[in-house]
Amino acid sequence: MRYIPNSPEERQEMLSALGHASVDELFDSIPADIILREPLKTPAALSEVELLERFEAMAAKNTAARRPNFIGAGAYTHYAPTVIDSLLQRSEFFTAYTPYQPEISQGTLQAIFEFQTLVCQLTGMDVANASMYDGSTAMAEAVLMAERVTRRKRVLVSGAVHPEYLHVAETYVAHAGVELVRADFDEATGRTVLAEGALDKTIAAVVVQSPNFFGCVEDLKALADAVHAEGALLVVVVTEGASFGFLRSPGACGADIVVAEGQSFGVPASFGGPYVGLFATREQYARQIPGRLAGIAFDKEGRRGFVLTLATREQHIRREKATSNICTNEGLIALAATIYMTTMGRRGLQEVAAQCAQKAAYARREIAALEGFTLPHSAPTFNEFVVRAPAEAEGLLRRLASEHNVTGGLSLSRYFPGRPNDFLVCVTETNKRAEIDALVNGLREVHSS
Amino acid sequence: MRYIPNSPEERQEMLSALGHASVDELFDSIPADIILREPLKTPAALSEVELLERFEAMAAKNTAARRPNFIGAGAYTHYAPTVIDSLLQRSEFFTAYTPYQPEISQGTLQAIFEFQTLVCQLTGMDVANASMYDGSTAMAEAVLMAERVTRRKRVLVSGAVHPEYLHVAETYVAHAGVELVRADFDEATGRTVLAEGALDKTIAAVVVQSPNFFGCVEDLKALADAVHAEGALLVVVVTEGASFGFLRSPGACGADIVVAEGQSFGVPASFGGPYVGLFATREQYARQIPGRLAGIAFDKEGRRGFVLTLATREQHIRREKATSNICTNEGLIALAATIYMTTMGRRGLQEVAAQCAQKAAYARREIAALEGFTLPHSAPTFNEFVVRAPAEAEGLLRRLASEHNVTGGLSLSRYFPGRPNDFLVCVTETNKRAEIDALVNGLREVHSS
Amino acid sequence: MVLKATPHITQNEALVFERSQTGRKGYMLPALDVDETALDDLLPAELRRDDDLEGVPELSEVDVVRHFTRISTWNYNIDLGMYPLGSCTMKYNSRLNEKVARIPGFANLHPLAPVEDSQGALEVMFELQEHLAEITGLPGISLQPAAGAHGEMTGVMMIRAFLDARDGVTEGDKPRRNVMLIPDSAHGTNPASAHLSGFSVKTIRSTSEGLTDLEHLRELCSAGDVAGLMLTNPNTVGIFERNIREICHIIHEAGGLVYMDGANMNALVGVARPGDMGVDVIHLNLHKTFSTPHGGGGPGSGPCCCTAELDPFLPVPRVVREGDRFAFDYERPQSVGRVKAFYGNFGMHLRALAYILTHGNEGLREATEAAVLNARFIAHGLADTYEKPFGSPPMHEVLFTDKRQSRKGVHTLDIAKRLIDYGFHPMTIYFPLIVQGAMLIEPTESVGRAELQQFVDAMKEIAREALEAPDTVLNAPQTTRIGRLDEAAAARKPVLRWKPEAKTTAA
Amino acid sequence: MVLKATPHITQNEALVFERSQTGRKGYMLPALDVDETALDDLLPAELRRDDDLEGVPELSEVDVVRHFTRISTWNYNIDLGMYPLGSCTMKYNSRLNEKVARIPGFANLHPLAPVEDSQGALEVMFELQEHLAEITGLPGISLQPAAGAHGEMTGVMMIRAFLDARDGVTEGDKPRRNVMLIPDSAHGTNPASAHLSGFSVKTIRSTSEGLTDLEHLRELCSAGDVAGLMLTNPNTVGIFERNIREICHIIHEAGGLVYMDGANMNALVGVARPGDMGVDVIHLNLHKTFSTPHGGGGPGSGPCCCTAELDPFLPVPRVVREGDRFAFDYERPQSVGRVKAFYGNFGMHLRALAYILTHGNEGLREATEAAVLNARFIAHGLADTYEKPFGSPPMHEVLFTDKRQSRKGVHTLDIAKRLIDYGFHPMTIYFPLIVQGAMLIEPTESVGRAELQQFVDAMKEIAREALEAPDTVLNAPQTTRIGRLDEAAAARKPVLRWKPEAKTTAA
Ligand SMILES: Cc1ncc(COP(=O)(O)O)c(C=O)c1O
Ligand SMILES: Cc1ncc(COP(=O)(O)O)c(C=O)c1O
Repeated sequence: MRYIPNSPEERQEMLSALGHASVDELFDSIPADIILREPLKTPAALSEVELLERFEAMAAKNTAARRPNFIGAGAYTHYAPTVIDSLLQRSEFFTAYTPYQPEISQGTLQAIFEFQTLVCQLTGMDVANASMYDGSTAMAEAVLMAERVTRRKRVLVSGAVHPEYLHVAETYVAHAGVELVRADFDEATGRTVLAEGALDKTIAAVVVQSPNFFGCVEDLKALADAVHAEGALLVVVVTEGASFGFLRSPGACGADIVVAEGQSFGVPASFGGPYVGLFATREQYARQIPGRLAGIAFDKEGRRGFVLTLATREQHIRREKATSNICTNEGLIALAATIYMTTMGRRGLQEVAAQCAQKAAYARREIAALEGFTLPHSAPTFNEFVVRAPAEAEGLLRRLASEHNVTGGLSLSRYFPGRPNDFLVCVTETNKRAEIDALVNGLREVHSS
Repeated sequence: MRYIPNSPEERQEMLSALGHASVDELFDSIPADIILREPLKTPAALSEVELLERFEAMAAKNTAARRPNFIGAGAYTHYAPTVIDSLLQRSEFFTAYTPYQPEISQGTLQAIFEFQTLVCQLTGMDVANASMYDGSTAMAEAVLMAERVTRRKRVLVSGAVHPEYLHVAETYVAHAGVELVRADFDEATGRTVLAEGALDKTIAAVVVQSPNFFGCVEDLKALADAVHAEGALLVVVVTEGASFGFLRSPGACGADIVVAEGQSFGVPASFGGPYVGLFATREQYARQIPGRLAGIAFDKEGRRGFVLTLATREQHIRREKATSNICTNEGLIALAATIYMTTMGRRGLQEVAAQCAQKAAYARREIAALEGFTLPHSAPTFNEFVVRAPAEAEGLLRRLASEHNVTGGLSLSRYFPGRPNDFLVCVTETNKRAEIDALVNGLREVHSS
Repeated sequence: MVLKATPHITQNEALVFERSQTGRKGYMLPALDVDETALDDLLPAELRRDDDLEGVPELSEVDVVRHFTRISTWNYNIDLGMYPLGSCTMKYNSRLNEKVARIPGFANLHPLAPVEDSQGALEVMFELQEHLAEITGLPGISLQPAAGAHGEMTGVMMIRAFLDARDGVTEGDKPRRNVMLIPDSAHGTNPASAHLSGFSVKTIRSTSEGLTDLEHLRELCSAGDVAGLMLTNPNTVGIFERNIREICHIIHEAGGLVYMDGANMNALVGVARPGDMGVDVIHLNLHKTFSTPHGGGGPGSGPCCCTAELDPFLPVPRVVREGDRFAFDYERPQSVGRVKAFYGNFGMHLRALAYILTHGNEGLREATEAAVLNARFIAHGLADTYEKPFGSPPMHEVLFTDKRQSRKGVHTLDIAKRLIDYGFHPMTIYFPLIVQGAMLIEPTESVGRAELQQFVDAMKEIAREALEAPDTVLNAPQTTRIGRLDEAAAARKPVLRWKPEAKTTAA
Repeated sequence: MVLKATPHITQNEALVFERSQTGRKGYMLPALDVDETALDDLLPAELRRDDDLEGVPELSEVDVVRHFTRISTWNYNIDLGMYPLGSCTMKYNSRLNEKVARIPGFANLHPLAPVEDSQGALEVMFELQEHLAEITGLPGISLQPAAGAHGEMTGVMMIRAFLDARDGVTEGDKPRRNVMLIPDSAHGTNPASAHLSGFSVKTIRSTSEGLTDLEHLRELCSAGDVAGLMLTNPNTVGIFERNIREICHIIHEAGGLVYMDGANMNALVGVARPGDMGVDVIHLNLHKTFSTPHGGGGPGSGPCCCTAELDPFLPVPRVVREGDRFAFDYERPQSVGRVKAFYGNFGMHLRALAYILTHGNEGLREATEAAVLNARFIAHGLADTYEKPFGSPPMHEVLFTDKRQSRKGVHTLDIAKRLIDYGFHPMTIYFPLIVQGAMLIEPTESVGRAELQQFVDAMKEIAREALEAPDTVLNAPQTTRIGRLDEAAAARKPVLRWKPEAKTTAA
């Protein structure tokens, strides 16, 4: 096997030097009755050529990957500058372990520190961690943290958070003694509403997504005021990181914990992962944060460096009392996001966001002008919006794909059986006007034929 | 412009600090009448997205790049292990300059030294240089070197060397006072023959290619004996590096200078370049070698390192008396070849060569069995051979491409108008049996329809 | 002794924020190609960002490339050599797998694209599931968990769900069987995951041989509240739990299930299968055993593999084959639910499948053999020099302690730091917690004989220094651009982000 | 002064041959899928290799990756920072261009594939030609030369061919005009190329201002045998030849042609065009001005650009447009012939075109301005510290000498080596030859203000050390894994390849 340095002959020599007659003796401590006597029934080895051909053949079946795409809903198509992947592929980054030995891991550590800072800047918060698995698990962790901070057991979750995020949170809290209560959703505006009496002193936190799953921008400030009035925390979820360049930051609106999916920052869609969860909060809750944190430290000569710090929150020290069970996180993806944010920079992040908003506004207008199509929600949106079709969205989108070679959006019936005609359209800076026009024309034609 | 660190504002500040009112003052030493007053008429800047789209669109027009290919003739399709390009893309290698400062260039220098050694091992020679532009210019340089070594002015060149190589040599010697004389070619065997009297004491060298342009393996040993008898040098040219794994090395056959194209060693076809010229000779001629040489050196503490050496042969010291005008060579491609030879290694180089020979033998057999097709030359071949078709090869191959999606070979009429029905077929380890069968069937069908 | 490493000039580099200069740009977008909408029509001002992203860096592309290239050179990494972190399986990360993961048909595929237009991706997942099932001997697989700990959480939640389904949820909310047994040698994620899943953790002692104490296990089981056991095998001291069948039997008899932490599967692939040992559910670390890169901390991938009995409880959606097409199955009423949006770290699934197919069945076993052999080589080489707390021959990793050296005031941390001067990444230190001054060494199969010998020589040399020149060891590393950092001070007054006014030099 | 660099532990590594172990394998091929032919039927034994490739290394893939990764870390490179080699234009090598060159439709294209199936490649070459013509103001282009020197040879051969066509080849074989004038400051490739093309070289003196001596030029021209002049502009001391029109006029009047060495075009792109100056033929270094990577010594690409008059003499084949398709034109009877198989370093053409399109016309000029400005910044910063042999303000590079420092025994070489300790790659040293102890500094546009300042500070610090602590400078570098190497000894008894018995340590 070409990845194993020692040749069979060398291994035989080593075995002999250790006094073994055969390689089987290495496994003497495994009881004979559980030793495999036959080779695994996995396939025989493939050469590079054969392997690449096999994967290329499978990839070719993913026809959706070759079409203009208007689905967002938690994974967004943004342009990723070439430098990102080229830097990620430095073995210094991608083949390093968690930076447990700071003297020979400063590259990773400094990058984490930069990531944490950028996350703080974008979210408008004080501290951020080194990453969570993704946005959905970050939200679940935020719910658990809210319980730790407030010692209250009920969490009000907006019905307009990503349904898969909600589903994950339900799994996470199932045995944590936390009850998730659904907050109301106003169909007319497309925004979360806190029904009279929904908020009280038993509520640990209110969780809202903004822009929410239906693309509507929530009035975070108003929510924050209401939530804080009851001593609860406002947890804000962001699935589309590009929105940070255009929307008032959650921190500025009063959020206590901000979690986000960082995939928008130069990370390929890659059929759902690996992505990266962003987790930020206020200074006073720093010691309740889940996951790793990098901080500044100095050596004896006063040289600045970085270390993993506040480890007493973590499982390897605190075991069952840890703030989370997370260990391996999404380091390399956090690095990709860091390089993205750095390359786009202060101006680029705003320009991407502005282009997303502009193009989405254009698409919105054009679609709304189509006969039979309406926009059911009135709240302002960023780059994603719900369209109500005159027929079942599922079928419409299927025809759009096959007849017009466009993935036109996500049928809401996937998550909301009660909304068969609605579909969610996402437009980013990568969608050319010609693509948008093709979508609009496609909708017109598919509907009218 | 995003590749320029200093922003326009910063540059303005720098200008002011230097006492300049405007950037135009930087160019005050250029007479006003030759200063461009208008922007260049090259296009305006493209973003990454737009640029990639443009190049992808142009690449898509290269339909030949997507077909099974049976053309060799100086550029060969071999499998290149993935590690090669991944290592080449380390900025430490590809963005470094010529290693003029050895203390911070040992990576490049050691790799060159390894390249030189590998070239010696494969060619069977004593010393090799750090690379030439390609095989063709290496051959021209060998001709010039033979003149320097022997002080004789006539060089006998086989008519079976690559026609483009010959053309290059003609250009190089046009003003060097060297006369190129064509050696005979035996149509029946496909080998070079030294006609009675062709060799005498005025001949500096005999240049033969093996396998020659028609794929035939020359009898180098016999040639060497004849050449040496007259005190001339035998220059052996190799265009297909894979052959080193199977054929008796030129050095073992008595060659005095061996030049080769190294493209076979993991270098993409890339429409003809960049490739890498290999240049090796005997110890006693080391100081007549053109181009750079790396050698061992030690520091004060006795630590081994590598430096560019014997620089007094080169243009930057010797100016018009240098052994060559070459300065920039093909460093990175030599590195690619080094990584290829190292990864394939002693066993892999032989296995590749054996597979080439086997597959070519299969294809030869199958084609020879086709009605109307013959093999005009009788000498043994490695992985390339001439086929004589029952009709004009050019048209046959064109139909093969359009109707059977196979680039079936190279019509010899491109270089030899007198051979309209002959074409050159090359088979490598990358050609699957199914591709060979498709070629054979295609020839049958195209001919019979 | 050939010196493995030598100091060489390396670039310093400030934080990106410190490099930033107003007006620099590293990007260019195509011009906006639609009619512009007035800002206020896009979004009312009060919802718009109003800080102009102050503080976010402004850099040219060259700045970015130089910044990250420079800081990268401060990292040790697998491509530089042996990375013998015990429990971490730092094996070669193949470039081929990186290429596979970047094939546009995979990288550009949206997770919510229509299933019929994503068949290749589902095929990848399905095929990987099949192979992992064969490798573990456990037929039910979910690729959804994002890392080992996530897989643990998933697995123990499945145990919870299984028990609840079997026993019913008694006494109101509190289920009857609520105790998860975990050896004292276990990784911290085990108790943390058990806790997150609502279990209360009881610790099992290890024997002086470094194995699970069967007597203690029986005693704990007798209480009747045991939901299960989380066991690492080979365990975290690198020894195979040779009583594994017995252990599983005890737990099963007591009405519980056995969770195996599969972090150490690199000792077993192709040699023995957890399913054949009596294990009910396991997670694999694709980022260990199956070589997906650690990436400086992640991403990982922690598939859960289980018996047919537990299969209904796996997370949704499941990837299933329906004739000659693949589909997601959401209709699993007994499922623990979803543990992550979408389907797991698909990019890692691609790499792991490429690993399995490149090795082939024989290569998988060969890797296991080579990994164990390498660990034995080190165990043998250091046997006379360092204290080996347990006698059994190690599997893929070997545990030593600093017992002999600490008499001279040289501790595990010092030995680790000194290894840096010798050109090595240190081993895992102070884990597992059950032995004092633990040094857990896992060479993996990706190291050749010469470098193993260099490691042994370096460790012996350090032992000699500990005796003869302890200060050399105590002051290590001396060859790095930065010395030991004051972690205690860092934790006392944590500075977790850059701020314009941040104090960046020592007081 | 902020320290730019600090030593850090770096891996040592032997030669691949020393790492090799019998039986290791780093490759796998698909199994042979055709019926096997007996060896003797393939090729008679006497033509077959019989040494079993003895000595060629045997390594695993991991060995290969570690070997080359390790040795790579010993190299300075552009991505680490400023690389101020004068005359070399070490600017940022964009990753985007690397991606472009690897698009399979280009990388997999065989040079002899049918032209109708390679139209995209021809389009790339044609478009690049158009842009280079616009940039140089010279309409005839060949992309065939593989590097600068190759372009020089091509260009002067074209002059030869033009003169022969114009004047006839007189006196048997010896053409009449046989003298190529070359300034004493020229790069060594100029005389070497002229010689290769059959010219005899006469050297023109430079004035004390660092410019071509017009009087000497006129004098040399008066002999009537002048075929041409090879001139670098800005010249190799970094100064624009402000009499360029006059110079061209003199040569033209004398019946010769003007060849411009375009190595320094980074000072001119978008600002002034050689064609407008009176130049007849020029080569460009795409690996300088147009940022194709130097790759540790190459590949380069040295297109030749010429006037319409010289166009017929360019190498064949030419890339031409015929309606809406592109073709190769071989029918150029006056052509100098072919200088390379196929069409030049096409991979570099791709990158250069990407450079031109990414910059855009305005960006091209902006780069020139930034490059010159950066050189001025250094010139200004060091004006009081180092001797500047010529007064004129420099263009894109600035020349200093060690005159002041050498009084204390510190020479250019020492200053260069000491710069390494300060984290910089040294400037070009001892070139051009016309000034003693030359230090030619070319920052390029790819360096920011802060690093320029660091360079100035380091140079000043070295000047101070040269006075106060010359040994520090004389013994530099001290921070590298290897010290100054004994190049004289290496040349006396050259060891140019590894052999099994090779002596690998010092005597
Ligand atoms: C024994 C053991 N169990 C569990 C884990 C946790 O795995 P992960 O880091 O992937 O969450 C690790 C890895 O650190 C481990 O070594
Ligand atoms: C002024 C000058 N002329 C010519 C050359 C030769 O160019 P190349 O190295 O590409 O052959 C160089 C580069 O080294 C140079 O600096």
